[in-house]
Amino acid sequence: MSELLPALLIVLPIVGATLPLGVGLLRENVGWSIAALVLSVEAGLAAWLAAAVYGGEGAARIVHVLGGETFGRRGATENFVVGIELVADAFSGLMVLLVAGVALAVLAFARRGGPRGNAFYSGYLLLTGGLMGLFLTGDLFNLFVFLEIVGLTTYGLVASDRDAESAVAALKYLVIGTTGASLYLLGVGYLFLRTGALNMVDVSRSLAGEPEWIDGALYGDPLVLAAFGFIAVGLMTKAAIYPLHTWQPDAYAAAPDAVTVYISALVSTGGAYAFARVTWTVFTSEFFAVGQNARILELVIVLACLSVVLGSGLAAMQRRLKRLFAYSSVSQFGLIVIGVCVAVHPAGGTQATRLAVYGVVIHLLGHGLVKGGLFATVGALAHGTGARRVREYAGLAKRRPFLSGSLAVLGLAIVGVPPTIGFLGKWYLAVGALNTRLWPVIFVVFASTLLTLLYVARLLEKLYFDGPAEGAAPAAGPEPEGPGAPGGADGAVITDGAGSLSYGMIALAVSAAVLTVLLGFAGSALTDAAQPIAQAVIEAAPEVSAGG
Amino acid sequence: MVSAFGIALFGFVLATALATALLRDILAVIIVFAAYSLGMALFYAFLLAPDVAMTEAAIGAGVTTLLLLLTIATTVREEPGIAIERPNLPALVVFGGLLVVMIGTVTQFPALGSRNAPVWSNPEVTQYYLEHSYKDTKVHNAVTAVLAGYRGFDTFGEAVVVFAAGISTLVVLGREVFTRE
Amino acid sequence: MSDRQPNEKPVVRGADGSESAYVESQVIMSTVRVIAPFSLTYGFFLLFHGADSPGGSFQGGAIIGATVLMIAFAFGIESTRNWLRNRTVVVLAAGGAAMFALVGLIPMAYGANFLEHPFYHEQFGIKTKWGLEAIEALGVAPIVAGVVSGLFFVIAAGALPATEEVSEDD
Amino acid sequence: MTPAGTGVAPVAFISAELVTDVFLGTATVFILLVVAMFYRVVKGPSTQDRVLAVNVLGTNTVVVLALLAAALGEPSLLDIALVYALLNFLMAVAISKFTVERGGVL
Repeated sequence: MSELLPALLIVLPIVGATLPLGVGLLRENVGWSIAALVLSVEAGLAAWLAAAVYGGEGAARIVHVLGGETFGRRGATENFVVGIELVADAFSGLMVLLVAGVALAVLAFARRGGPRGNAFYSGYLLLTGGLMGLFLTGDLFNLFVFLEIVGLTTYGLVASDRDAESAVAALKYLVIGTTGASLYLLGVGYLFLRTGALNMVDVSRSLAGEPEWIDGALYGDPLVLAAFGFIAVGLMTKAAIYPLHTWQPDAYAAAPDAVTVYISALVSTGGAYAFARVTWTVFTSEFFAVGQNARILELVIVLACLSVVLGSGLAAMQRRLKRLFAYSSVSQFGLIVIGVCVAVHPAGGTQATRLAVYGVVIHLLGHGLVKGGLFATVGALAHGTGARRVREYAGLAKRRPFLSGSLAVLGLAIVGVPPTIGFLGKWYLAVGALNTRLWPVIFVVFASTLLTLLYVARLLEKLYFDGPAEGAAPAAGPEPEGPGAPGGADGAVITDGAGSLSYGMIALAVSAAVLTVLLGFAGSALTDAAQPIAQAVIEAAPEVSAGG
Repeated sequence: MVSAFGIALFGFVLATALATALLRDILAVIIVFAAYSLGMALFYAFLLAPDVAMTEAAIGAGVTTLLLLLTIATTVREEPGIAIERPNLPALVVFGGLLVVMIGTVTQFPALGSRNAPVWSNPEVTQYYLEHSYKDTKVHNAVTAVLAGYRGFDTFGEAVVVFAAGISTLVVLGREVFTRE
Repeated sequence: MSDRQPNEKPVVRGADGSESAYVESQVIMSTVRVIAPFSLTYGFFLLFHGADSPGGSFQGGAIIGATVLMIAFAFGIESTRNWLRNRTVVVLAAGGAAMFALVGLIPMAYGANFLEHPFYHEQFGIKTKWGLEAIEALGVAPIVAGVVSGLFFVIAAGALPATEEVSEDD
Repeated sequence: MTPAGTGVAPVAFISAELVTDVFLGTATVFILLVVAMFYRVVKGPSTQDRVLAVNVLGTNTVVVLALLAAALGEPSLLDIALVYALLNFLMAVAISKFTVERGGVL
């Protein structure tokens, strides 16, 4: 029965997405209720899938062969897959849980704060279905299809405020994101040209030269090298790595608050996951051990390091909260990409790989949670008080103790202060890099932590130790609805609560903070969950199979 | 003769692509882009991919042109001061880099129509389709058998992409068009 | 290409003259009246004949959508919208997506896999071929036709001003 | 390339290759005409010039497709020609309405 779950997880939100429009012919504003219903079921299914994956000894690899015997995998497993497979393993199982949880939680925010309308919730459900597909597919081309679904719906949702700023941001995202997806497709095309296969495991086996109709490993083939280059650039665009990050701050800052929470937690995570998946599962560490191939990896690491440093540096210079945390995402995804590369770098031993994989998995999960929570808190504070800039946060702690508290906790998690999940991820990444003896990387991680501490501390100082300065009172009232609205008009009256702050928003922010700390204590459980992935990367096995 | 035709066609496609990139007047660009689509459809037909050619003809030349025209009709269009876009330096650098990579790798491609190309010769995917698609589906067009059968989920995804494009447009334009009748 | 600028062409602006700009043209109207039935038929031909010759639901759906566009160009968008009610477009697009998923989901209800067409043969004696035809004709084609014509109507109608919907009612 | 299915029964002294070559050669000449016509599309100067030029391009494409179908022995390419003929008309209507009505396509 659990073999059916991967397909159901993808199809259910997509079917759900047709409902708000269809039922919308009869009634208005049914979108939220339909989305809540569908996503509750979805969360249940995701939990079931996770239980099936992690329930037994080690981690199970649940495969759903689309089209069944005839159109999917025929006969013994040594044969290639003729159709498409969905795979839920230790890696995707965790991610699916994250998607389902965040999608459901953000609805609590969107009830009051989000854009309304049936079309919006159709897009929201489509995005969820697309992300599920992105994390569950085991096919390179299918991954592209889901990248497209995720991309298209995200462009739409970013512009759902329909002010000029968000339209421009969405357009920029559209152009850059589509270019990235096209480059990825080009890379997949090259791989297909060389191997004649699209299934990730089959491509990986072909690259290793396993099938008898391919003579020898293809690791030195110029087409395969170019394919990795295209795929890496394409997916790094999606994950917003310097210098391909330019779409991200605009998109995060201009999108409606609920959408920012959602896309900051999941969309770039999808890009980073795809990069890790392709690097680890399709190319494997053996590809990088051949000849000078590790140089490509080092080039990517250099870009990622730049991303880490410049991301935190630019974040420290921002005045608007949403922009600040958007740049911080650039830096965090830089860390994740570093981890992905370190894990397969030939200079590292088994231990380095293991630690780096733990770091990537935990940081992907943790960043999704923390960044989503941060944007939820910032959004809730903006809805409650109208404050969107750092200076408007002066003394807010007294008026909004819960939200300020969760902002503090989540901010410290971004810095990497124990005992939060942010600390765990960063710790494993740093120790992994240490084991590979990539000293510049250690320095970069350290520098970025200091920069992050700088802006988080500044924020907390404003929040807790600054009284509301005269003349710099937060702009309040219904006026600063759009992010582009001029804030901080002198002598504006503080009307506490612009009326749109809901208990759902506060609950979301606080529970994200609590979960961040709780998971910080669950280090061993998380590394256990990530253990099969690390094992597969170490063995350069294309399949993440039961823990061994 | 085959190569003469191919070269002439390639020249045409290249000219249209350059004109699309460089012309400044949007209306002219849309018309030139339609011509580019014509050329691409011919190319696909020439490479014996009639399904792709037909899609390019229907979507690229027909529907896209109309939707683009409609879009500039409902928005403000500025009069360009210059006829030809002046390309900017970073874009040229990126373009040049991509061009070098593409030309460098294209020389590594298997020859056109080569029977040894893995895409064709792979006995467990392409050859499998050719052998089994009729037996499995009783459909004569192997392309349809692959699209709707073996890789039906991709087709599902692509159909959802089209649907998502529609939804996104509704969201962006803020239309609940369909609730008011 | 010379630097002489082709600037003598008529200034074309569209911001103000939106929906009222429609001008009846007898030539176009009567030509479309003749051609539209043929192109519609041809769209359906492609759609149903895709299993045996190039073409298929995607192309067929696009031609059907293009026929609607053709009619709209000739007879004016407002009157076409009234004739082809909004409901039709939604039912086509959303219904197509739902039908596609449904064809895939029915085998799953019996424990088979998603889109496992041979299941229909084993369980109900329906040939595998009809499963393929079903997702093409009931799924892809309506989505494409619906979205193409829907996009046309939505873009023609333009964006609503941003203030109208971000009201604070709940 | 065999001209099977072209419907052209080769006379004894005309080889199949020659027939293919003649069709392809003619198609090549048409492509060169298309390139020449494309100058008008780019140059304009008026939109009417462009509309007319792109319409000629479309018609030429239909001819080339038909010639290709004969040369390559793929009658299915005629279907594409049919699609093209239809959409070419639509495109011409759309662009000319756009021009005549000063931006109001509606």
